[in-house]
Amino acid sequence: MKTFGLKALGCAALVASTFTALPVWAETTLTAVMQAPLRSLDPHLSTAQIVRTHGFMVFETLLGMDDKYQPQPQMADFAVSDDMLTYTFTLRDGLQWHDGTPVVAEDAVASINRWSQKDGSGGTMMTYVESIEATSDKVLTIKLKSPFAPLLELLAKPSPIPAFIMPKRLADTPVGEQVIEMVGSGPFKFVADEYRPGDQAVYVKNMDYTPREEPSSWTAGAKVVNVDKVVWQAMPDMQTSINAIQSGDVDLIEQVTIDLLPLLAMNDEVETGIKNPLGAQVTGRFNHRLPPFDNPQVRKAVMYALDQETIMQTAIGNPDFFQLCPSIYGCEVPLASDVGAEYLAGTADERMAKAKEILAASGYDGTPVLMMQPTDLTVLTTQPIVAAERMREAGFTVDVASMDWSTLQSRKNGWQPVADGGWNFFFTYWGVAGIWNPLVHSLINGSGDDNSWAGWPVNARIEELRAAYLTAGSLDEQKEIAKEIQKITWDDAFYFNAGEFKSVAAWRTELKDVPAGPITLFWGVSK
Amino acid sequence: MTSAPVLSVRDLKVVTTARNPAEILKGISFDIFPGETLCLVGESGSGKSVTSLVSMDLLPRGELAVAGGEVLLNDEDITKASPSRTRALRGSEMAMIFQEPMTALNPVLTIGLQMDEVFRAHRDMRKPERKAAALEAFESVSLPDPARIYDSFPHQLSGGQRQRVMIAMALALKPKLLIADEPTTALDVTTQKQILELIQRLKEEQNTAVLFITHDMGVVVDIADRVCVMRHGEIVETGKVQDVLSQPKEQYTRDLLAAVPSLTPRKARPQEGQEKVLELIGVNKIFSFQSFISKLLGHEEHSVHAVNDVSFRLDRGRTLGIVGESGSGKSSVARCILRLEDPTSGAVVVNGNDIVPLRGQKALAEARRAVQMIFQDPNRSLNPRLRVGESLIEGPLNSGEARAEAMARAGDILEIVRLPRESLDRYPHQFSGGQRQRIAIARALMMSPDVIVADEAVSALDVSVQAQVLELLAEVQKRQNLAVLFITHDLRVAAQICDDVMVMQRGKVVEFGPAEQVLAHPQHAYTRDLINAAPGRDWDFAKGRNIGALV
Amino acid sequence: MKPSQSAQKAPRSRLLTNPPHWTTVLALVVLVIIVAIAVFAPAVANFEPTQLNAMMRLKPADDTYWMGTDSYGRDLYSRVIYGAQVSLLVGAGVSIGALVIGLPLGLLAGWFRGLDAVLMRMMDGMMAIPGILLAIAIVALTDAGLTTVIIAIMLPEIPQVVRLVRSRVLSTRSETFVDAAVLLGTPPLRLIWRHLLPSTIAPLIVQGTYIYASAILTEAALSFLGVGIGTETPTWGNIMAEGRLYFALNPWLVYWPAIVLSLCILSINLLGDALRDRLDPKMKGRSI
Amino acid sequence: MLSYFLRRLLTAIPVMFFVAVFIFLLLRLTPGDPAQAIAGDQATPAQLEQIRESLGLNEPLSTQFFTWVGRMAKGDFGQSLISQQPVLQMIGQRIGPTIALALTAMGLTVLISLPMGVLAAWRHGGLTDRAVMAFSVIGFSVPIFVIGYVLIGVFAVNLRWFPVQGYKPLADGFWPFAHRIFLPGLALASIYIALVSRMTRASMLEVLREDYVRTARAKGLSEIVVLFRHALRNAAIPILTVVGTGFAMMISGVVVTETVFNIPGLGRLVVDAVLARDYPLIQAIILLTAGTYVVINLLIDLSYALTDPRIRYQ
Repeated sequence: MKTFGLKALGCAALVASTFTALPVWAETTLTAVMQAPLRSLDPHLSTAQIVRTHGFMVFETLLGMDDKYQPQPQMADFAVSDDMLTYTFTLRDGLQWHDGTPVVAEDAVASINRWSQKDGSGGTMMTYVESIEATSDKVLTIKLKSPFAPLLELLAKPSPIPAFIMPKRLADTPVGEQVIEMVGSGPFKFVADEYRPGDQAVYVKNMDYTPREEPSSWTAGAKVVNVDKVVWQAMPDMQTSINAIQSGDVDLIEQVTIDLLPLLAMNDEVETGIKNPLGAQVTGRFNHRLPPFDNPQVRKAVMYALDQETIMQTAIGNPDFFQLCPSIYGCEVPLASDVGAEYLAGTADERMAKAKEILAASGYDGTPVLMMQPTDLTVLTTQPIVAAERMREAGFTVDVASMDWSTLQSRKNGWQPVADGGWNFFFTYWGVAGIWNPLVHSLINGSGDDNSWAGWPVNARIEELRAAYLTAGSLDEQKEIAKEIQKITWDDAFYFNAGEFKSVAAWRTELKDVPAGPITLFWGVSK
Repeated sequence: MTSAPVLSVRDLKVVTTARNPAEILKGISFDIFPGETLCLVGESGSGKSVTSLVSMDLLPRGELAVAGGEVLLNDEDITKASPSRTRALRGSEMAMIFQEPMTALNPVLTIGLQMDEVFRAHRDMRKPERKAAALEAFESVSLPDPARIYDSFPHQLSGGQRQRVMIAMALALKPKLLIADEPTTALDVTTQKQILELIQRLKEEQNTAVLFITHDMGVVVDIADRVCVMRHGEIVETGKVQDVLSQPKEQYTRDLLAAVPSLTPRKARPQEGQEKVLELIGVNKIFSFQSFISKLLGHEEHSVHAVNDVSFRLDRGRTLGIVGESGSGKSSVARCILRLEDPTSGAVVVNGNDIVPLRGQKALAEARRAVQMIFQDPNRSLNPRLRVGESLIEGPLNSGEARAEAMARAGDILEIVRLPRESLDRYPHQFSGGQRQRIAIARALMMSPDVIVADEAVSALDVSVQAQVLELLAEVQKRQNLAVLFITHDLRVAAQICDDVMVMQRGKVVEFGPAEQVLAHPQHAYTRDLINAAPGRDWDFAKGRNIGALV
Repeated sequence: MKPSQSAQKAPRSRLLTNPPHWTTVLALVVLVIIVAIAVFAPAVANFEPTQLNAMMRLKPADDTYWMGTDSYGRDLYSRVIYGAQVSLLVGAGVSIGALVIGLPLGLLAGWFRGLDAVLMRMMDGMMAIPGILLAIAIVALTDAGLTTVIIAIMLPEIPQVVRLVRSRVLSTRSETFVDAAVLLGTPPLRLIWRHLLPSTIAPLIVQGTYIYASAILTEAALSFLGVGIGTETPTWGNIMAEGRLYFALNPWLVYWPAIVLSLCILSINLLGDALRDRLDPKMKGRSI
Repeated sequence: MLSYFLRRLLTAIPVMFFVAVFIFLLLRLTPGDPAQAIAGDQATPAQLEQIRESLGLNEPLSTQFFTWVGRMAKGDFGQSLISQQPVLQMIGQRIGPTIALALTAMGLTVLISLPMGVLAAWRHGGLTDRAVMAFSVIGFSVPIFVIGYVLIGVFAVNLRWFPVQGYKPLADGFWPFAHRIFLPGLALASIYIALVSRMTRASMLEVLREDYVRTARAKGLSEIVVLFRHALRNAAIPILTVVGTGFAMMISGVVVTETVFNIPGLGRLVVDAVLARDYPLIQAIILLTAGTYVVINLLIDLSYALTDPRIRYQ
C-alpha cells in the first residue's frame, strides 16, 4: 500500500529529526501563515501558487531560475549543441530521494513527460521534441526536431507549473490522477502524518540534502536550510493572523493585506517588506464568444472606461504596493514595454468621455453585462464593483453576480448564454512569472480553441506571432514580437490589464535573511 | 368542644394583586376545634379553596394577597408569621391534602423519599428511624405492603393508594390541623367512600381538627360535624350539619339542597309505542398496542378490551343510562355508536341501518344527523374562535341547508334552550358553563337528531346549574320525542332521568334493566357496592331528613 | 376548583385590555423606525450606498461620513441605512416562505396519519442537516443573489414550522369541539380549515417573528463566511463581513452594523415574546 | 426499552437515507467543479476534463450515487477529491477540536444557564427574572461572530487574559488547552445559554405551578429542596429536548466560532470542502453531523426515562 510507505517515511523523518535535534540544540520551528491553505499536493497537477511553493519545498527542478530571469543549473548542469537541437543534462552528484534511493536520469525523463502533459507551454515544447532519453544514470538528452529557444527557460520556470522532478514510480502515475506520496529530492521532507489538508502542512529539514556550491539566487544556487522544521498554518482571517504574529504564535505571514500594515508598523518585533519582486497582474477578462463582448468596439469602450488607478487604489490602497503600466508581461520583466500606453493616458474623465463615444458608435444595444464577483477571495472582491461602476457610467448595463470563488472558476469555463449560466466579464490575477512571456501567457492565446483558457479570443495574427516567438533567436527579436503581441491585445481588447500589485510579507525580527524569490522560499532563512 | 379552637379565622379578606384588585374573600370568620370536622361547601368560585391556601400560607405569590383579618393557628397569626416560621408549621402543626392524587405527588421521586422528607424537614431523626416511621405511617392508612410502597413511584399506585399516601404524609407528624381540599372529588365512588372513612378514623384517633372542602353535599353529610356554606367569598350560613341540612335558614342553602338529585329513582314513564332508533348487537372494541418491532421480537400483544359484547336497544322517547366507574368502558360505547371509534366487531344499527361497515363522512352523513352528542366539558366542546351562530349552523351547512335559513333556525333553537337570539353573534367565552352546555344542546338539536348521546354532560357543572340543564334536557326530549343515551358516573343523576339503566364494569354489562329495579333492588354485587358507596345516600336532600334509618 | 380551566377564555380581549409593557412599546418604536428607514432610505442616506471613492477609503467618522467609510471608500452610514432594506426583506421572505410552505404540510401531517410518518421522516432528515451547511451549499447552487439566500435560509426553517403546526393540530384534534365537528358531518378539508387552522395561527405568528430574527442572523453569518449576498447590495451581514477584516483598524466598521442589527433583532424578539404572551399564553416564556 | 431503542434506530434509517439522497443531489446539481479546485484557476478545460474523467465525475448520477452508498455501507467513505486523503482520516484529524469546543460550550451552558433559569422562575416577575430574560434575549440577538470579536477585543487584545486565537489539544496539558478553549467556548455558548436559560425558566415556571410543588411546600420543605429536588427534575424534559434540537444550531455556531478563533475543527473543514466542491468530504461530514444529531436526540429520548420513571418505552 502506498500510504504505508508514506507514513513510514513521515515517521522516520520525525524520529530522525527529533533524534538528531534533541541532544545538541533546541529544535527551531518556523511557523508561517501562507496566502492560502494547502489542500492538494501534486505540483504537476495544480496551478495554485501554494502548491507550487509546496513543490519547491519537497521537489527540485533540473534548472533553477536566478534573479536575472536566467536558467541556471540546479539538479543538473546543461550543455547545448551548436545546432541548438541537442540538450544534454548531467545530474549532479549526491542527489537522493527522500526514501534514500538515488536520483537517476530515468526519473527525470518520466517527470518531464508527465509535466509536459500538464503544463501548457510544456505541451508546446513537446511538439518540437524528437526524443527525451536517459543515456546513462546521470545523463539525460533531449533531441529537438527544430530549434526551440525557450527550452531551458521552460525547464527552469517557477510558474505556473514548474518542471518538478519526481521518482519515476510517482511520475508514472496516470494523467489526471494525483500523486499523493511526497517523495522528492528537495531540501525539505514532507511530514505526511502531520498534514491536515486545509489547515496545516509540516516540513522537516532534509538532513541528506547537499546544496550546490553557487550562492543562492531565487530557485537557483545553494539551498541551505537553517531551520529544523517549517509549519504552514492556515488562518482564514487576516486579522487573526496579524494578532498571531504579534503574539509570536507565528513567525511569518506570506501575504499581508496592505490595509492592515499600519497595525504592524508600530510593532518593533515584526518587519514587513516585499519579498517577491514580481508581483501579480490583475486581469479583467472578456468573454469574446458572447454579446456584447463579441463586438471589438464594445470591448474597446470598456478598455477606456476602466481605470487602473481606481481599481488598484480600491483594492490595495497604498500606492507603494501597486504599479500601473501597460505591459501585459508585468511591469519589470525583460519583455516589458509601454505599447498601448494611449489606453491609459489622460485623466480618467477624459478616457470616460472617449469610452462613451466609442460605445455610442459601437452599436451596443444595452445587453446587460454579467460581471462575476467572488465573495470569498479578498484580493478580487473589489475590482468587479469598481469596474461595474465605471462601466455603468460609460453607458453599460451591468449585473454583478456574486458567487464563491469555486463557482466562479467553474462557471468561467462555459460559453453558454448568460441566461443558461454563462458570463461576460470577470477579474482574476496572475503571478508575473505566469505571464512574463508570450509562451506562458494564457490570456493572449488567440486560437479561439475550446480548450484554451476562458475568454476564447480569436486573432490569427497573434497566433503567428506566438509561434514566431518560440523560434526567435535573440532577446531583441523576442522583445519585438512581444511588443506587437502587446499592441494587439490592447487594440483587439483581449483583456483589461488592471495593474500590478506586490505582495507584502511580514515576519518576526527573530527571522534572519528571509530570501526573496518568485515564490516564498524557506531556505536561507534562520531563526 | 370546650377547648380553644385549633384554627380561628377572623374577618379574613383576600384580594387579587392585578391592576384592578378584586375581592376573593370578603371577610370570613370561622373556628375549628380539636377532633372536629368543619366542611366548607360551595360552588365553584365561592372562595373555599383560597381559604385553605391562606391557612397554609401557600397563596400563589404575585397573584393573591391577604388584605385584612387574621388566621390564628393555636393563637399564632399565620398571615403575619415569617416564611420560615410558617414553613416550620407546615407539615408538623398543619397539613394538607389535595384534590388530584394524580398530580399531588412528585412523579419522579419515590414515595419513600417524599415521605422521608417530611421527617427530615421537621424532626431530628436518623435514617433507619425515619424509614421505620414511614412504614408505620403507611401501615396506619391501611396501605398494603408498605415496604413495596416505600420503593414505588407514584405512577405505580392506584388513585386511592396515592391519596392514602398523601394522607399518611399529612398526618405523619400528628398535626393539629388537617386541611383536605376536595380530597375525593377525583376518585371513583367506591374509593371515595374508603378515603372518607379513613379520614374519619384518623381524625378520631389523633383528635385532629379537619377543615374539609367540598362541593358535594353527599360528602358533607357523611363527614362533617359542622358546615359553612360559602358563596362569592362570603359565608352564607354556618352551623351543625344536621341543622343546616334539615332547617336551612338561607334561601341560597335551600336552593343548593333542592338541586341535589335524589338517589331514589323517579317513577317509571309510560312508554308510548316501540319505535327502535338505536340498537347495539354484540359490540366489541379492543384497543391493541403493538409495534412492528415488538411483533418481530415476539412480544405479547398488549391490548385492552374496552367494550366487551355490549348489546342493547333504545326506543324513541326513552332515556337509557349507562353508569359505571372510570375505565368501565361507558365512554367507549358512546364513541363506537358515534363512529368516533370503529368497533372491532358487532353491529350498531341506527334507524335500521348497520353503520359499522360505512366509511367516510359522506356515507355516514345520515347516521351523523340521526345521532348527536353532548360532551362533558362545555369549555372544550365549542370552538372558542367561532361565534355561537357559526357553531350552530355548521352541521346544517354541511348537509346543504342555506345559510340564512339555518341561521334563522339557529335563533329559534337558541330560544328553545332559553338563550337570547342575540347569542348568535357572541363567542363561547362570553357565556357561563351552564349556558355553554345549552348551546351544545342547541347545536345537537340543529341536526334534528333521533338520538342524543350525553356523555357525562352535567358532571362538570355546579349542582344548581346541573339541575337546570337536566331539566332542559328532559324538556327537549319530550318536545322532540328524542331517544337519550345518558352516560354518567353519578347514580343520583341516573336515578332522576333514566328509564332504563345499564351498569358497566371493565367493559362488560353487569346489570341492565328499568331504573327503578336496578337502583332500588340491585341484583349484582357490583351495583350494590356502587349504590352503597354513593355519598350521603341516607339523606333526602329535598325533604331534609335522614332516610337511612327508615330503610 | 373544577378540572376544566378556562384556558381558551377571551382570545381577543386579552390583546386589547392590558396595556403593553414598556419594553414592548420601545421595541415597537425601534422597529417602526428601522422599517421607516428602510422604506425611505434614499431620503435618509447621504450617499448612494454603492458610490465608491477610492481616495476616501477607511476614513474615520466625520461631518460628511457620519460613520466613516469602508474599504471601497463608500459611506458606511448610507450603507447601514440601505442595509435595513435587504435585511428586513430577507427576514420577511424567509419567514413568510417558511410559514406558507410549512403550514399546509403541518396541517396535512397532523390530520392524515398515513402521510404523517413519511412527511415527518423527511422533516427529521431536514432537521438533522445543520442549517448553515445546507444554506452554504444552496447559496453555492446559483449566484449569491437575494432569492437564493432567502431560499437557502428558508429551507432549514420549514421542518420547524411543520413540527409546530403538526403538534398544534394534534393537540387541537383532541379537543372535543373537533369531535363535535366530525359528528356534524364536516368533511376533512373543511374541518382543517375551520377548526384546526385557526388554532395554529397565533403560534405561527409568534414563530414567524423568531424565524424573522434568526433569518437576519443567518444571513449575517453566511456573509461572514463569504457566501452571502454580494457587496453591491448592502446588507448588515456583508457590511460586517467586509468590515471585520479592518476590525483592528476601525472596529466601528463592525460595531455600527452590529449595533443596528442587534437592536433590530432584539426588537423583533421582544415583540415576538410580547405577542406570544398575548396570543398564546400557554407558550409563555418558551421560544424557538 | 431495547425494542424501543431498536425501533428508533430503524426509523433513523429512512431519515438518514433521505439525508444522503438530498445531500447527494444538492451537491451534484451545484455548478461548481472539484476538478477546478484541484487544478487551480489557470488550468485549461482539457486538463479539467482529464481530472474529471479520472475522478469518475463523468459517470451517470445514479451510478455515482449507488457506488457511493455501496462503499459507505462497507464503511468506506472514500477519499477527498482535492487532497486524496481518506475522508475519515481528514475528519479524524479535525474532530478533536470541534468536540472539545462543543463540550466546553455545553459545560459552560449547564453551569451558567440552569441556575439562571431556576432563579428567574423562582423570582418570577422580579428584577432577577427580568435581568435573566434581558440577558437571554440579547444572547439571541447578537451574532456569534460579533460576540467572538468583542470577547477577543476585550479579554485577549486589551486585557491580555487569554490568547487571541488557536487551539492546543488536551494532550498538551490542561492549562494550555483550557486557556485557549475558554473564549471560543464562551462565544459558542452564548446563544445556547440564552436558549437553555430561557427554556429552564419556562419549564420551571410551568412545573412550579404543579400540585406536587404545592405539596412539597405544604410539607414545609425549604425552597432549595423544592426548587432543585422537586421542580428541576420534572422540568428536565423540555430542557433536554431543547439541548437536542439545539445541536443543529450549535453546528452553525461551531462553523463561525472556529473561523473567528482559528480553531482547526470540522466546521472550517466543511466550509472549505463546500467552497472547493469536495463532494465525498461534504457528504461524509453532513452525514456524520446528521447521524450525530439523530443519535443525540435518540439518547436524549432515552434519557427521559432516567429523569422520569413514568416513561417506560414499549
